[in-house]
Amino acid sequence: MKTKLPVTIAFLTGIFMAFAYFVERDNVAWVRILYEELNQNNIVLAVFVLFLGVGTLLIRHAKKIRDRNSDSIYSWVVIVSTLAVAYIGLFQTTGESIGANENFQWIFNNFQVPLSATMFSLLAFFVASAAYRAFRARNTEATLLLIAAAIVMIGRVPIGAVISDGLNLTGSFSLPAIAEWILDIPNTAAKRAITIGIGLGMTATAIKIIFGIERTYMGSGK
Amino acid sequence: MILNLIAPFNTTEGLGIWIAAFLTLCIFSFLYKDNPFYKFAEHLFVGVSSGYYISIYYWNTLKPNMIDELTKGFTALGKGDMQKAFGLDESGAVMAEPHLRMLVPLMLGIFILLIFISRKNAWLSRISFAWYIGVASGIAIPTAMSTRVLLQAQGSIRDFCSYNADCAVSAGLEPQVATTALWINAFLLLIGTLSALAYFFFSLPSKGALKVMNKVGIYFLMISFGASFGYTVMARISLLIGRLQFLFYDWLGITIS
Amino acid sequence: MIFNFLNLMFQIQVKEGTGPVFFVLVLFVAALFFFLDKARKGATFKIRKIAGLDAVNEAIGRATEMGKSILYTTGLETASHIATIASLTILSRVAKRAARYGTRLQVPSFDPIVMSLSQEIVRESYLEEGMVDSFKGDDIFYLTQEQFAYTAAVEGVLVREKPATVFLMGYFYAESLLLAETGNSIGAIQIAGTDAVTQLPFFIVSCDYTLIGEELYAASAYLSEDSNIISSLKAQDFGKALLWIFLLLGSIATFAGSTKFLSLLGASI
Amino acid sequence: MNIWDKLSSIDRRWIFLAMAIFVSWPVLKPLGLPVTTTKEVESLYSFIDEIEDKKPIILALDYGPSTAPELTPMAKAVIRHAISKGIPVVGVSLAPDAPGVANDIWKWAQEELGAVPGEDIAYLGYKAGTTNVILQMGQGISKAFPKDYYGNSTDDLPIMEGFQSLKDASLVLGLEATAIMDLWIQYAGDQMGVPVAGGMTAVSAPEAYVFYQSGQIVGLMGGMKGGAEYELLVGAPGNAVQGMDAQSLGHIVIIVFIIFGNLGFFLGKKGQDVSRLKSLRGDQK
Repeated sequence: MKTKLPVTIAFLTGIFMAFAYFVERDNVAWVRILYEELNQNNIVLAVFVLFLGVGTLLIRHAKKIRDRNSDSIYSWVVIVSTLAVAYIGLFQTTGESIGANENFQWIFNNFQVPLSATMFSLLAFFVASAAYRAFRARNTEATLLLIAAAIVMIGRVPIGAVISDGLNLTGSFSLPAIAEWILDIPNTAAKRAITIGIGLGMTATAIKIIFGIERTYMGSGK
Repeated sequence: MILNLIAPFNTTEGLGIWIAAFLTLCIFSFLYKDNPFYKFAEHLFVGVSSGYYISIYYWNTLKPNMIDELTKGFTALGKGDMQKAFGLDESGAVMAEPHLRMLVPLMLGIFILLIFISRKNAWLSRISFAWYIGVASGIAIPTAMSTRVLLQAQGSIRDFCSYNADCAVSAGLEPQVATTALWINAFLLLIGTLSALAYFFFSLPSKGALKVMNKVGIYFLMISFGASFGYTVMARISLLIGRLQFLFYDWLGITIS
Repeated sequence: MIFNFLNLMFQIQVKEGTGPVFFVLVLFVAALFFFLDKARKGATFKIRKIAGLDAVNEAIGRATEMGKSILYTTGLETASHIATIASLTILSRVAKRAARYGTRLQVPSFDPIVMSLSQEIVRESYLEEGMVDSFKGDDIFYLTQEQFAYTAAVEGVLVREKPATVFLMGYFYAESLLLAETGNSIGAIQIAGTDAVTQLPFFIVSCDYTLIGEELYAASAYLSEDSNIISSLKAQDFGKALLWIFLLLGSIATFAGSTKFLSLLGASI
Repeated sequence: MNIWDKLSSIDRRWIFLAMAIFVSWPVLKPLGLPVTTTKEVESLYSFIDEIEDKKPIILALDYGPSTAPELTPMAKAVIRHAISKGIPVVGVSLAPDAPGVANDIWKWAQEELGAVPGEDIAYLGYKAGTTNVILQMGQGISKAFPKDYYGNSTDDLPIMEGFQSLKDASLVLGLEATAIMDLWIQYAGDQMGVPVAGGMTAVSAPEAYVFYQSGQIVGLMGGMKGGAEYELLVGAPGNAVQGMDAQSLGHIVIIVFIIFGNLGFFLGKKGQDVSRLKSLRGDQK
């Protein structure tokens, strides 16, 4: 029962949604209604998954505080900031939507934006050190990757045109043009093969989930 | 370049900018080495984003789609109008607003949260995951096959059609004059796609012709990864520029002449 | 012909233009079940050796020799993502070896469902190695669902715990380089595997070995010797071979002027 | 350790310092290097320019603060172009951390362009469940977004008159940092036949060329440069154009360090980089 029922549910919902793709839904009422209803439910289920996540997070940090773990001061930071922002977001929002909640917008602009944007911009420094450290032309493959990266990096920025004139590479041999060619031809060819491969992979996995062959998502591991 | 520290502490806007600048410098301090300021910002980030998502998910999805619908359903039930309670109109046809039909996702949602409460019947959450992933897989099958496989294959064949006058006309493409450059490109595109596709072929050992194609395939793959790397370097630097524009213009109030 | 049958049978109006997708899907499902049936009847299929997999075993051995831990992340996607499923399969193999050698295995998770899945999978691996009492549930933990908060937290673990071996298997976004670079700065052996095309260059540049796109799926099939995973790999290979031939012939025929292949693929001719 | 070995093992913090100096310098004192436009951005510009029937453009702001420097200039430039042509813009978001960023852009549009909320522009906020939301928008926009981000009901907004479903939009422009772009192409483009265009971070742009080349998207802006090009086409250079000088210098710094690294590798003691794992030594890595 514990595995039979979920597998049947995955089968029924999966087959119907795949079948609904082939149907002109506007003309067939029962398909359209059921299709919209299942869509609607998935949107709401995503919210419960989030609540599960935040719940486990808070429990884990509460455990750290209880065990007097050395970094428990930081666990306080997590718990207090989660509850504070959730309180402002959930309880200080009057009326129908969070858009009008000035405090929430202030928290977003002055905490969420700097923290996540700065984390991201660290990458500019890491890219530089990764490029320096790892970009060694050890073999033909690495050399190709290196040359293509350098041309695209130079070709796609204004200074590329300035350098090309300097080396009087003009017309379709200027750096911007070569960069464009690399993006249009070899990049497209390789990415098309990868996209096709992944498309087949995604389809196979989805089919196996629906027919109950692939059950990892249910935690049976087999 | 005029330097004036614009942000006084008393205005909420000014205080906000000082906090944002402080947090920005806390994260940048990781470049020197891991330190308490970075650890503080790291954990603050985990907390603030959790609180942020709970609020956004609640107001934008949970409340309008479930809570409002259920309250409308129960009020209708209170008035004894069974049909309206379950989102059916007078003739019994199913209406768009689900009302009490939202009890189904509510039940599935509670099953998910059971994982907290009791280890024993946590298995019920499998039903919700099965439903959620069943719907997602059902939608994915036909569209993944059509958009990622068929339309891509169509894209690579269509180039050859546009070089051939009558094929282009019947396929509704504007015929292109086949210059040698176009020929080389079309040929390279085909060779690149076929050899890269062969690289992901696992059933045969890579010997003989397949070995050659694997080699050519990995060359095309590496050039395309190089292009992506180059493009990504551009992206990272523009984000750093975004932060520096904030620090110099908004915080330090520098205006460039 | 089959469509008017469908129309008749169910009075369903088939959406025009979906013919080719329907035909290809039926073929693909048939291939999948054909290989599955043969695999279940004990037929063994050849999968070409994947260079990175010996590196996986050697990397685990290195962590054991140095008496340090292993950090395994299943990426930033949910359990319905193919890369996450493949990663969980590889996790179960890594967990078995970690259990056998008594090496600590830490799994910071991005998604709560994947976290509970990972806990079950690792517990089962410890069970199979008869080491279930040394299984520590707390080593498999959920962090946050925010991309950069997760990255910052994992970097904190890397810098503080200093694992000898790091596995980055699954779907990744821009944080891939942050993780790989931090792993590098602590001198860890890093093996990555992802079908996130945009992140492959970073893993290739900063990790010891990278499973490119579908090699991740093939690795999970190769490692798990699980008939249903191997059969789906064969079905995908079958699809690829068919498409390969179709692309070659199609290009030549279209070059010669026929529009047959384009219309077969559903282009409105 | 000779000069070449030193060259190939510089402490990464020197590299960080060099990056900080060379990227901050043009932000403080711009160099004014020329920006050239590319065909994929021009085709998007001409597509919007030739929209006759003035049906609204769906602007999908599916990105958060961490990619705002690349994508916000694109959003502002396209809104400026649409408002100048009298084409209304309806904003939606499928990424949870988008509403805050979108809210600032909408405030900017009202202050800078005098756009009237509810008539010229509207923002419907964020909803979880990417694919399901797009499909629901196909059935009815107010079905997916019963209320706009500021609490008024979607159907009452004047901008929504005669604009029931996603299928009626004259264009769906997805400003994306993740794979949500594929979903707009799969469902809005292929399934509903609405013209789709993309504004991508420079990271995801190369992958989207596949869809531009096969004609599934009508235009593509890639990274801050894409935003700078559209700012120039609209005749309103802003943050993106300003950032391009710093972009150029940043790239130069990286290329110089790649050259250092390779000089050190080839001229210093060889084989220093052979993989630490025996099993990989034979393999071409």
